[in-house]
Amino acid sequence: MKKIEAVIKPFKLDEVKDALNDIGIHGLTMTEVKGFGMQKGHTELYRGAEYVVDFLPKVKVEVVVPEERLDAAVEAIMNAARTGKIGDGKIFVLPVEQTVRIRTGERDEDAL
Amino acid sequence: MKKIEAVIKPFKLDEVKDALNDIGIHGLTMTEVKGFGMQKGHTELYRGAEYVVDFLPKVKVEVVVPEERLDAAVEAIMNAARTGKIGDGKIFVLPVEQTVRIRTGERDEDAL
Amino acid sequence: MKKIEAVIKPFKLDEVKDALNDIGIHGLTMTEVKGFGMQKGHTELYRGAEYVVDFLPKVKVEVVVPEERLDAAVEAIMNAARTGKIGDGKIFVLPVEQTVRIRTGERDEDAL
Amino acid sequence: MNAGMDVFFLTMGAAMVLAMHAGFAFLEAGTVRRKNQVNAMVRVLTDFGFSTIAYFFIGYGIAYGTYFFAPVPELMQLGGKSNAYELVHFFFLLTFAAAVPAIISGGITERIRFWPNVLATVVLVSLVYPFYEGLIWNGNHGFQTWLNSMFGAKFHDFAGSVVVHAMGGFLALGAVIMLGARRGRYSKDGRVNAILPSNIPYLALGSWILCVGWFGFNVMSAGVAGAVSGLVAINSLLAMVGGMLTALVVGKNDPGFVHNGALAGLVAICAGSDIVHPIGALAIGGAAGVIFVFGFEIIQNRLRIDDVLGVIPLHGVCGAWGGIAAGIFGSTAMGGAGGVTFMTQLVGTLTGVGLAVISGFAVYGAIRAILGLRLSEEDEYQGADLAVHQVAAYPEEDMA
Amino acid sequence: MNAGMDVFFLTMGAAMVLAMHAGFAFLEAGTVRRKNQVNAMVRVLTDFGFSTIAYFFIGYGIAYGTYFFAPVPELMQLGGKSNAYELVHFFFLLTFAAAVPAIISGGITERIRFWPNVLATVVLVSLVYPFYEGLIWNGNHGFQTWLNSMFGAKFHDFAGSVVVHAMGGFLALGAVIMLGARRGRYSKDGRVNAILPSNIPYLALGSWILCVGWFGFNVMSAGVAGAVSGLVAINSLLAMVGGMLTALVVGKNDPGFVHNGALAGLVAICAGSDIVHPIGALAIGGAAGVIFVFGFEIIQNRLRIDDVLGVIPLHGVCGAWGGIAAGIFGSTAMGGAGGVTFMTQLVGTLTGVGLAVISGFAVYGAIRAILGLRLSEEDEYQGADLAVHQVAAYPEEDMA
Amino acid sequence: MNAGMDVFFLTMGAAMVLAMHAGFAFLEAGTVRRKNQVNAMVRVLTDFGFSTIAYFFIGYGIAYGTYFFAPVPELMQLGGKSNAYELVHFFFLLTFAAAVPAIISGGITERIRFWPNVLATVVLVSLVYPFYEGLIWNGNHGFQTWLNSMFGAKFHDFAGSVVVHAMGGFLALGAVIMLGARRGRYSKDGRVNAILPSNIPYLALGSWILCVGWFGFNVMSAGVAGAVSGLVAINSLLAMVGGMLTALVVGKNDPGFVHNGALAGLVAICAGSDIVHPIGALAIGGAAGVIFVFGFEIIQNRLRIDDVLGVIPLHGVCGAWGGIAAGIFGSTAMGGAGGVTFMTQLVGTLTGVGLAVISGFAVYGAIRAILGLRLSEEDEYQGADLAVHQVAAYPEEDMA
Ligand SMILES: Nc1ncnc2c1ncn2[C@@H]1O[C@H](COP(=O)(O)OP(=O)(O)O)[C@@H](O)[C@H]1O
Ligand SMILES: Nc1ncnc2c1ncn2[C@@H]1O[C@H](COP(=O)(O)OP(=O)(O)O)[C@@H](O)[C@H]1O
Ligand SMILES: Nc1ncnc2c1ncn2[C@@H]1O[C@H](COP(=O)(O)OP(=O)(O)O)[C@@H](O)[C@H]1O
Repeated sequence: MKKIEAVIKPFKLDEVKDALNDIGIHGLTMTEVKGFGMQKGHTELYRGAEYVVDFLPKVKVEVVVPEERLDAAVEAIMNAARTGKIGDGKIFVLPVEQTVRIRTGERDEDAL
Repeated sequence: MKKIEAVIKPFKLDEVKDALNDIGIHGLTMTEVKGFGMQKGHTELYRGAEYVVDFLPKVKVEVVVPEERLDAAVEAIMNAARTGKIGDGKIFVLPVEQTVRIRTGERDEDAL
Repeated sequence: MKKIEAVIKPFKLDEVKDALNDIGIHGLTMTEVKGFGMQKGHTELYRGAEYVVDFLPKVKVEVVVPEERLDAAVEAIMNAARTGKIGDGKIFVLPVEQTVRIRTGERDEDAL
Repeated sequence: MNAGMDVFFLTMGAAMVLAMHAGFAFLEAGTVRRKNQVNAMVRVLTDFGFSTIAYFFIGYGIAYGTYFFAPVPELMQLGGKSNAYELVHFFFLLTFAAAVPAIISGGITERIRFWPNVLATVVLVSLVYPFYEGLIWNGNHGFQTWLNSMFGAKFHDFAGSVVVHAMGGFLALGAVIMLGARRGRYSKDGRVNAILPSNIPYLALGSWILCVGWFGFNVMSAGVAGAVSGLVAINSLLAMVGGMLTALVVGKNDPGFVHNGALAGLVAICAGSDIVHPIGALAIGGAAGVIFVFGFEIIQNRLRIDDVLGVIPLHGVCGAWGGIAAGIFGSTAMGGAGGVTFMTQLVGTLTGVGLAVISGFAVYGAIRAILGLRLSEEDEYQGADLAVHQVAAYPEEDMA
Repeated sequence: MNAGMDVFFLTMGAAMVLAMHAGFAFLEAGTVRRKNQVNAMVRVLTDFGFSTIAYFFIGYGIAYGTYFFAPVPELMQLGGKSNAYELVHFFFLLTFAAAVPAIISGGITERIRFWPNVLATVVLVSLVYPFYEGLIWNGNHGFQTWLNSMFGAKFHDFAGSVVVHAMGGFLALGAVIMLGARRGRYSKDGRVNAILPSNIPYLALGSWILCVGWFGFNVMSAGVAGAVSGLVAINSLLAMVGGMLTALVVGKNDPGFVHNGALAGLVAICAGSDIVHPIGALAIGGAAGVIFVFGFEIIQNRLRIDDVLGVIPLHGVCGAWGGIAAGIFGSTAMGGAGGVTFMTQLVGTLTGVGLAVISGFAVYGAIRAILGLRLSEEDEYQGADLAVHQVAAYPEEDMA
Repeated sequence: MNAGMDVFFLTMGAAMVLAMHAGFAFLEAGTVRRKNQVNAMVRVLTDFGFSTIAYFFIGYGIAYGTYFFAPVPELMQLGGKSNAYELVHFFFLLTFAAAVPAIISGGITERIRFWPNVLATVVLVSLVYPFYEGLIWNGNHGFQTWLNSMFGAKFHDFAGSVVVHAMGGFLALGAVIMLGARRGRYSKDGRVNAILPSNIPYLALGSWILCVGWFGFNVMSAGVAGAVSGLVAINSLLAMVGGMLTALVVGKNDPGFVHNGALAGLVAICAGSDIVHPIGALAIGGAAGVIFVFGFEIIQNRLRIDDVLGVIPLHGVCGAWGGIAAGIFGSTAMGGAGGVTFMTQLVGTLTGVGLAVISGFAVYGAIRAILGLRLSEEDEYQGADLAVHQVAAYPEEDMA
């Protein structure tokens, strides 16, 4: 099994979720994160003092998939999350050694 | 070393923490996340318009353990987090190659 | 490629970011998390009732780096995040099998 | 001594209606998304400021023929009243005039540009509103005399169901349509997408402030303490309660409907609060609560007009209902004080509504043509707080 | 002219006490968990609405024998007073009556069902409260005459330490016990678990609104402007300060205690604010602050009664203390105005407390038996906002 | 009857200024970081409490020679006025006196220790403030007589631009300097680091409450209803608007500047609100808005004085401007009522400013030497809420 971690633009979350659903992946976990990268932050101004906000709101989607669906899932996320503008984010794939469904104790692919 | 990532129901956090403490694991990191899966979200209604909240609040517990404590830790989390109802969550196990304790520079199992 | 996950004290974030920039690493993702470990939480008191806050605010920095920069990055984080007091946090290193830049579809080291 | 008491009386009224503007600010800030809270609050505050300038130098003169350019010793006796009564009278009526842009603000929020909106405020408060205000409350241009001769009574709008609220609410119609819906509100495939409020407690705070201040709005409309009437107070109370409770039931416990339902009742009772029976007031308010809930849903979902806070149903429709209802429940047959006729109330109300609708399209249409009304797509997306004010509502949070 | 001024006077008082209900709403919303904020606010608002209906049609008549069914021309002169004074008098007293469910609300919050609570509100405000109110403030049923003949003075409760606050606070006793503690509050192994407030600034806002409004509650209890007394104002001030400062010290800087301590002082001073010496008021308020802090801890932790906001110690115990204290500090020996006796104050207070305790158990017990009082376990767990209102306090947030 | 009306009049004024203290609390809580919100609110509330004690037992006597130790029957007639007018007069003036620590609070917040601050409050409100207050408003020590003989008029400060605001603002100068900047505010390398406000809506709420309450502050400064003047009301209005609008423009839409700009205008108009022409008031307020924005930036960034809310420019500098401006715009040449001279206003103002600056350094310097003023580095870092009150502003959140 593999874990896909995709850092995306927040307003793309729904499309990513739908794209994954379309290829039969119905479970995922998302976290509100802040990202720093090539995308420029913005400058705010408060009472005459400027300050730079360089961590931008992003959403991290984590989804664990069986090996054979990995490519489809990465593809789906990539297509759904892309706007073509800087800051679209990254997808990382990590190995997963075990999975357990807490409710039933099912393991590995059965647990997904 | 292995990293256990457990996505659980928020009100189970204390029990999971206690269960880990009981088997001698005294460090963990938790994140408020939102999960999407088989568990149904709920419908909210605002001024006559319905909208579906399908991302549900979950807590992600991350704990890195030496290989030999992995099974015990997974077991402990599973027992503490289980309610038997849908949405209890998942446990994922990932390989960890290095660990460092920032304060001392200790490495790997010494750092846990 | 490797993913470094560093759980650090929140007010050290800027220094860690700068230290990584200094060695040419310009992308990272951060998450507000809560940590439990050897560092003591504090006791709050509300209307005569005490309660223990034992999850402390931490920041998790995630940064994926090419293998050859791993040691430098770990070193940089360690130096920037260290105060020498308990609770400075941990660095974990995990293997990453693929990376994709969503905007361009570039893969692996090109995507970083 | 009498004059001192009257100045005291109207100062309290003016302070209470001034406070209502804080209510407008919080009602709006709570209903919009987080990224537009600052802008909502700054616009409501500064609209009040620009309204003051517009009404002081132009508007009040248009309505009442009085200006304030004489030196202080003369101002103290203006209109033959001592203690500078006339000056506080201006203050009191200004807080009404300034309610017009505050009402409209709730419809056009989350996408209006700042300075074009200021321009609209100035035009409305210096010209449009005072024209109708003078027609009704100062007998200008013989309109009231004509109504009286045609339909047997003058148009009765004690505290402004029509003069203030229907005017504001129906001006918002043109404004909202000229402006267009917020991006993402209505999909091309016909779906209506919920854009959710950020903060119900702020909304509730706004509503509470408005409710309390309304007793200044209505009761102090007597102008002088000697003319005050406990009937106005109890009628305002019962209409507020009527609107709140029907909105609770018809609106299925929705906090947005309940808190605005109370306001719907208050909007509707302004016109007849000095003449209807308390039980009539309960009925007027109760009907207003129902009108508001259904009106909101029709306008948003059926007519697809993106009136964010629902100011068209709330102030516009319920205000018009209040103007007409005074002609029904104010009659002696309904236990009221009489002195009104249904036809006058109908014609007077429709005149106000018509004027508001036309002026709304005209003013906002002209400004759109000349300056443009809307934030750019990008500014709307990132939020008016950052786009217009270069700062968010919770700045500390943004620093990682 | 006099009547106009009195109507003005009471309108301001009524508006200030109406505002206090917003204070109750925020005090409660800030003290409960986030998942129950909307419900707290909607309940406080609509309880006020249902109270209005109950008191208008039934309660006021029970207390004072006056009804409002005559046509407007008669209403304007009701009770022989002009300017419809009697109608605003109703409004003023309604805001007191409606405080009773608002007080109770803070005890039963986070788990009470919506409509059974409405029923309780209606019963209490139409029957229970007016019965005692009439006994004390209208001389009904000869109770005051009897007290006077037995103990040498009538029961003195100027602004309702007992009539309103002890009544509300001790009604809450039965309500809270009939309802039971929030799930998780008390563990089987004997531990008391802190359930923490969501928002101290809301709590503080609520407290501030209550403090300011209280000057209407107390000072305008004079009824007419000619009878107003600066002593009431200064005594309210000093008692508020006394309560706040002792709660600061005894409560170890706890913001919940400090902000409620000010209210404890105000609760306690209502009864004797027109007769005690300002330094007596400081002492009464100071004692109330201490009583509140210790009372809160005893009730919550020792007696294990899950009175969420602490309304039993705050309004109940401090209200009773205020009733009795008027008999001590009101005496001329203590520099007061006299005209009170300790025994009358004691007996009058205990009568009120007894009536409240019994009625609380009876009314909430009966409703529990017939309809049930509590939210289901699941609804309580997910929060009253979603369960009752289908929406959370910060809806925008819930959309991922 | 007259006396009753006057008591009513001042009660409303006192309640409105009491409410302003809630405004101070929210303005401060919104401007500080989240970790200091509770402390800000508790300090403002309890400073009011300690001020009450200090002014009741000592301060008022120093200013006016009146004490309140006689038994109630005498108190009811104190100063020969019925209805205990003198007691509510105390209440009204206390709310002014207590504004002094409330003003200072905004400068020293986020790092001041709790009890040393209480001590400063007590010293200032029992001695320093009443000394100057008595000099100006009670003619003590012949200062006014001397001014009159030297410069042809007494010092005119109708509602306290100098007596209250410049006093508070310039007392803060010494306090802030004695205390030192918040850690991290100014880097050694010369950079000024933004420490961002937590919550603009709270800040806006605070500002609104202050604006509304200010009409009590100014209008009720007439003391008795018969002396009230509509001119004061309209001037307060126009100065508020002037300050808000220039701050909008000069401050580039910044919500902090806009909301405080309104206050700057109100600070500046207090002194001359009863004598200047409304257009003069607009000019005075407009200038104050500009002064505030530039003053803020100079003090923070150039002088590197870490006056968190900007109370030195807001209350100090704008208050002094108001004192002087009354001597300019109050003249008959400018359409004003006359009776003032520029020199008197200048000298009177500078006397107040000088006294405040010296006293500020003296009082806070002495307390620093004896007790220490600052939280420990660790306490400041973790926040005053946890350090002083053992609880955070949103306790529910902290429980994971
Ligand atoms: N090396 C990295 N490790 C972890 N996260 C990264 C890394 N580089 C970028 N990110 C995340 O991806 C987001 C987008 O990256 P950015 O460089 O701004 O644009 P792009 O994705 O178009 O290359 C960042 O905000 C950050 O959250
Ligand atoms: N494939 C997945 N990858 C990552 N997280 C998942 C995945 N499937 C489920 N989850 C997480 O687990 C939670 C519970 O899953 P769900 O399917 O609702 O119930 P259950 O755990 O009982 O099978 C989800 O809310 C989500 O956070
Ligand atoms: N085994 C672990 N797995 C995951 N996170 C851990 C683990 N141990 C500690 N942490 C994280 O590191 C933080 C610091 O650990 P702590 O034991 O308090 O101090 P130190 O880092 O000085 O050893 C914790 O708050 C927690 O977030």
